[in-house]
Amino acid sequence: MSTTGGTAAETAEHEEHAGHHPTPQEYVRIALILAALTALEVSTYYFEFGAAAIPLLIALMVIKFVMVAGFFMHLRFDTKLFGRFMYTGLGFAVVLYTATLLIFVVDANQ
Amino acid sequence: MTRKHLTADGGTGGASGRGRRRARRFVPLAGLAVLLAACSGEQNALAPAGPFAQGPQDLIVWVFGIAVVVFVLVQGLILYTSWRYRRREGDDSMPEQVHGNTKLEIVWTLIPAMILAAIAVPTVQLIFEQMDEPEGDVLTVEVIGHRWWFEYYYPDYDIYTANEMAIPTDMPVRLEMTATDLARSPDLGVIHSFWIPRLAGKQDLVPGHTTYLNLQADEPGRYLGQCAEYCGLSHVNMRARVVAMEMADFETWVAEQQAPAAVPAAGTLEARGRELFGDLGARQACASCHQVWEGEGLRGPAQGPDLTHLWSREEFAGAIHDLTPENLRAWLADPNSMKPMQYEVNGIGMPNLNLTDDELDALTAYLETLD
Amino acid sequence: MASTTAAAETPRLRPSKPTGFLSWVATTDHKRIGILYFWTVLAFFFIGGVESSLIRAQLAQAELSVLTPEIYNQMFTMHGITMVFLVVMPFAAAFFNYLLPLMIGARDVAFPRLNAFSYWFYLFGGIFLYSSFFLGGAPNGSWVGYAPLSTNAVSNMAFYAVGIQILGVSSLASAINFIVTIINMRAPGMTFMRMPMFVWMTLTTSFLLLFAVPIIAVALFMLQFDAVFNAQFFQPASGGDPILYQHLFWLFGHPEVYIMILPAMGIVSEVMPTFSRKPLFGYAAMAFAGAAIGFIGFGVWAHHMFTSAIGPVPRSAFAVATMFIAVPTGIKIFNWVFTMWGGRIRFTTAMLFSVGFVSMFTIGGLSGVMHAIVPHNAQQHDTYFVVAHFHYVLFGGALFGLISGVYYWFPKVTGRLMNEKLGKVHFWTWLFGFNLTFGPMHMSGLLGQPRRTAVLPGELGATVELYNLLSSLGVVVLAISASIFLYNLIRSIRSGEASGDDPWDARTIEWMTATPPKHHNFDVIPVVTSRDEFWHRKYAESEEGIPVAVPVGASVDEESDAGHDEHIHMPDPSLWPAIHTLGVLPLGYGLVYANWLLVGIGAVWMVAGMFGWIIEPLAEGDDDEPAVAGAAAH
Amino acid sequence: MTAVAPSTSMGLDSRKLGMWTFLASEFLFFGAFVSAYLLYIDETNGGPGIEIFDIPFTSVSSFVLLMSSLTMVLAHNSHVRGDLRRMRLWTLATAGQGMVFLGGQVYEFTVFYREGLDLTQSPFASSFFFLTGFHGAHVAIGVLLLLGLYSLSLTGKVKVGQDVKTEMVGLYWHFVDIIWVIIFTVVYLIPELRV
Ligand code: HEA
Ligand code: HEA
Ligand code: HEC
Ligand code: CUA
Ligand SMILES: [Cu+2]
Repeated sequence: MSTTGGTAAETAEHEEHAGHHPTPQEYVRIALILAALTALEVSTYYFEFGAAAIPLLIALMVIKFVMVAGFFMHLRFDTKLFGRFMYTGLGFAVVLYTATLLIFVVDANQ
Repeated sequence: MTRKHLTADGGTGGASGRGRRRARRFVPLAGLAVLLAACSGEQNALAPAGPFAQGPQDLIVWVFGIAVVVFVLVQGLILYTSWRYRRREGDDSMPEQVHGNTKLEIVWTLIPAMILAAIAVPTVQLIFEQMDEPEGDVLTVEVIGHRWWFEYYYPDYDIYTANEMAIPTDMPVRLEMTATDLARSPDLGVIHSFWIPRLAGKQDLVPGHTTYLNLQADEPGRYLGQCAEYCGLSHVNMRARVVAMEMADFETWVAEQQAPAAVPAAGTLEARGRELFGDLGARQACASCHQVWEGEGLRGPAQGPDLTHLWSREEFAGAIHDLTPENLRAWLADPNSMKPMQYEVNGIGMPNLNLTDDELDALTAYLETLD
Repeated sequence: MASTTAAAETPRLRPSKPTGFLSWVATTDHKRIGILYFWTVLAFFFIGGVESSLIRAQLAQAELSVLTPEIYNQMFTMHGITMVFLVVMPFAAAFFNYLLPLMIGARDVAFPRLNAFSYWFYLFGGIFLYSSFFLGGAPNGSWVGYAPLSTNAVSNMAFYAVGIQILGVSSLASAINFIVTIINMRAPGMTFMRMPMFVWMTLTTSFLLLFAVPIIAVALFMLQFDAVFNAQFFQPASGGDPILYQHLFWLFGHPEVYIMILPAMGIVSEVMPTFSRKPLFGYAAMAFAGAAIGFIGFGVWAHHMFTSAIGPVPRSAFAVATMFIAVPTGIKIFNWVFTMWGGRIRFTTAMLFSVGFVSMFTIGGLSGVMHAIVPHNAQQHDTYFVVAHFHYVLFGGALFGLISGVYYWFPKVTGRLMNEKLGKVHFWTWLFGFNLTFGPMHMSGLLGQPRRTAVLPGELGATVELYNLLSSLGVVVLAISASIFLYNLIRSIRSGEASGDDPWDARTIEWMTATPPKHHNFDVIPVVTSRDEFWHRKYAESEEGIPVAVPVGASVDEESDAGHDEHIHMPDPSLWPAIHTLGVLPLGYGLVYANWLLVGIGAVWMVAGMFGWIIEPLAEGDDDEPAVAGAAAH
Repeated sequence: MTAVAPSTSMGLDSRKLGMWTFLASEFLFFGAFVSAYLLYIDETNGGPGIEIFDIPFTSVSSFVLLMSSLTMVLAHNSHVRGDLRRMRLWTLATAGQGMVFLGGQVYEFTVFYREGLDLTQSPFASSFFFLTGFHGAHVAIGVLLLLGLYSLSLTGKVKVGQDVKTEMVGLYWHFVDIIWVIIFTVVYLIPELRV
């Protein structure tokens, strides 16, 4: 509750982390990469990618996701616990809902 | 359709034979079940009367045995420990501070796991056995759940009936089930469940899906059942009957049901009833919801129960009332008093058509001719 | 220790009187919030009990007409909703609130105002649900609210959809609060493996809530939009699939049943060691088993749908998964028994209820395993056999555990003991009445009695009728027993024997501090050096591992205890959580009646309340909340 | 873990931990909407289906939302560096982009509505509007938070050194953005391949 004790520890931590945080220039660079990836994504709408399209789109989605989470949300620099929380939630969602949808598919001809 | 002869290990008949033999091996455990079965009504899950009810019964008796053993062990352990280690008057000594025992942990992880594995295997086998389409001669019946009555359609014979399903004995029946067909009813279609405990477990009827259930009766008889999925106001009044009969009787039944309804001679009370059935003036006609097929045109489904051979049935209105002239008259006079429905709010069920005494007499007389 | 109650010294603009109505409305003290939860739960338990009494009256004999079908259907629906969402879950929340900070050596939860918010959401959610009785009838679509039945206007289930949604927000907020509190606010030295088992179970429960509540939220939104705004999620006519609702509901619903049982398991894990005078047997296994139950509990939901439109493959998979939940549960059962083994068991009322829990829960668990035998589940499903199962686990399990906790921690809260003689009468009548009520349901279920039937059909036969009569008689015993409990409770609050700080010779640190605890819990936050910290401060171990009492104060160097703060800084009371939360009522009615004006008023109200909340400093005297981490913000 | 009397046992900021906990649960929230959408993608009940999407238009608004994450992180960066003026600027820029995105969504919904796709048309329509609508609601809340942050920093309620506040809003904002990353691919682009 009391914060008196925390001040020192916290500021120390802040400083320790500060070095790892990207600079604004780096943020812009990351954003440019994101923009390029988005352009690539949208291009699947205009050009024929054939069978590669879906895996490509999913890969791009994952990369964008990880980049935003890692850099903009500081997951790469913050405590691992935060990342673990987020990926647990994500993992639960993916597994449970995939299973649910599979049940519908398996039973489609039942 | 030809009558199928059952051999000890042929087809589904085999399943039943095997089932009975297996049951005998567990006489002591099954004893309890039989005892209970003997002194109860007909809607009884402990008194299987066909292979599709027998299989699950045999399995559960076995599992129940295990449960009893675990129960006795655990409760015994609790009681013994409580007694043995109770603090005695004046005893202020301290027990040894034991924190755990890894060996014990492993034991009581592995033993239950092994027991469960042993239960899991036959369970999974039986799941598939129960759900697979039976081989050989099979009677197909389509079951449609309405709020709050079951409709049956025999696609092989083009027969519609309600509440009571006739089947031949010793032949597997495959039910193809769904809930209300929206094209012909204001009922938006809710989930029901078809359950005749002595013949098979229940299976839900889901609007938009077709579900399947196998059942078979070994002996002729009237098997009681009921909708088992809560479906609103009159869920409890949504009963089901299966009437199993020898193949010959069944064939007669089919022939009778396929025949068109009798048309009463002109000028009689019954004929007046027939007219009213088709035309009630400003009020909604019976025929707008019910079908009495007189041999012309299509024999199609209607919003309410098919009445072509109403009088061949023993019960009506979701099989909650005996089909007697008095009951029927009361029904026509005020359906809601015989069975709570929601015609006014929802359009579900049968409306009160404010029939006069004369009209009631005529209609009842007419309906009685529909055998 | 200079000042223990900073509150008394600082002049404040907001309700600062330590007593009176407003002090309760504005409280952010986790202990007071816990007490608010407790009394609200008792009120709802009474209502839910009356509803079940009416159910049993109607079913006492075949073909009775004590209730019309309309009323009956409302009764069992509201009974289920009340007992699950307004009794068992918040009952657990009452314990979490009161005990969690005390047990981990914190001064409060991480977000005290959010904590108050959770309570108010709970209360208003309950009131909202019950207001439906005066607004055209209560929901009557059962507590599972299957679509499309529940999208039908006559089912009144819009109230259910919105009401449970409100309760869900409350649960989600508490879950976040407790997770953060446990992870972040433990006393120095309180490692995860030194936490009391109750704290472990709180953590597991909170994670279950965290991941389960959003799922039901979606299901309820869909249900409500189908019902009120004509959306087509579950309408078969346009291609919607009712099975989707079942999946979403049970994806939440099954974790939910473990949400209800795990807190009780935590309580039992505290009570048993204390009264056996032994540490919890297999601590690590217990913690692990709890987590495993929670985890596997997410993978068994379709066992409620064995007779639904799902095929043999999922039926098999879920059958196997379901059965194996018995393994971690068994681990718990055996560890409890071996906690008692070799002990010096004192059979206080609290201990009796805990032993009763282990015994009765096992029965319910075994019938649960029988449900998982899919081919026979088709016979058991939606019969009274299932009703028997879940009352054994919920009443014989959850409720026994929670009541055990009431007897155990009552002295901590009030400084008085509950009357043991009355307590024992309560226990034995409770045990007897409970078995009389629900035991026969096993039989009537197997004999074919379906659940949710507004009358007991006569055609089921005389045997079933007899069992039903016994069940109904059981409720009479339960009602008498509950009255004894209530009498004991009130009498003991008024004039119970003084308990002292540590009446049970307990093991965990909540018993180290004053009884009842002061606003700030601990004058000095204890430094924890072992599991069962308090016990180790009281007893040293002889060479044979037998504890020997140590003279007071000798074992622990008091100096080592941390937190010699000059001023203990407690959050001040705040009216904002209650004000903010009030906006949920117009919002809720607006959604039920498709009235956008009300929705707008509610939304604006809540946003405004939120800003008031943010702007108001956590504690007067801070011109703002502290700039650095660790503060109780929010 | 025997702490030297820190205020929190993990040395973490409770507020951030709370936010992450909340975000973890949000995945299950949106996951359910996505599943419903995937289940119902062909249940158009005779009404419009996925062919109604205007990919170029949605791409632009997706891009705007993605870039708002950049301005958001720049706002936080400015705050860390103690530059409240820049922080305010970037915050407003972020809120502005959020509003552009919302405006795009409103426009999109109106167009769809005119073409016969409304909530009550089909399971497809319901699940599409729910998924994107609830995402939109999240964006709207985010905009409110951003504007709140902006005005509180003007009144001195958000100070230099209190960058956790900006970070909290940022976490929420980025989360809403990554959810859209998923939605854009799963709802728009992949199904569109079939048309
Ligand atoms: C506190 C709540 C709670 C708990 C803890 C449980 C625990 C379990 N439940 Fe129960 N259940 C409910 C509440 C709960 N349930 C409710 C409310 C419903 C009905 C919902 C509705 O439809 O309204 C329900 C319904 C329900 C069904 C669906 C029935 C149907 O409608 O057809 C099933 C099916 O598998 C099931 C199974 C189980 C199992 C296997 C467990 C297991 O976790 C039990 C494990 C415990 C033990 C087995 C005992 C101890 C173990 C040992 C001593 C080890 C040795 C044991 C063996 C080797 C077997 N439950
Ligand atoms: C924790 C949960 C819980 C608890 C404790 C109970 C407690 C009881 N339940 Fe429960 N019940 C459910 C959860 C619970 N139930 C659920 C989830 C359902 C399913 C609903 C559905 O199908 O949708 C259900 C359904 C259900 C049914 C099936 C209804 C049906 O299918 O048609 C029945 C029938 O007998 C029943 C009976 C009882 C009884 C007699 C009690 C008794 O034990 C209650 C005893 C309590 C009292 C009698 C309290 C009264 C107190 C006093 C008198 C003291 C005096 C107090 C003051 C003066 C303030 N319940
Ligand atoms: C709006 C539709 C509607 C009209 C008009 C209507 N009925 Fe019905 N009727 C029903 C429905 C629906 C049921 C099934 C009710 C139930 O069992 O839940 C039913 C049931 C019956 C039954 C019982 C059938 C059985 O096997 O259970 C009889 C007999 C019957 N109606 C006769 C009549 C007669 C005679 C009239 C005209 C005077 C009439 N009905 C008018 C809808 C209608
Ligand atoms: Cu049909 Cu219950
Ligand atoms: Cu379950």
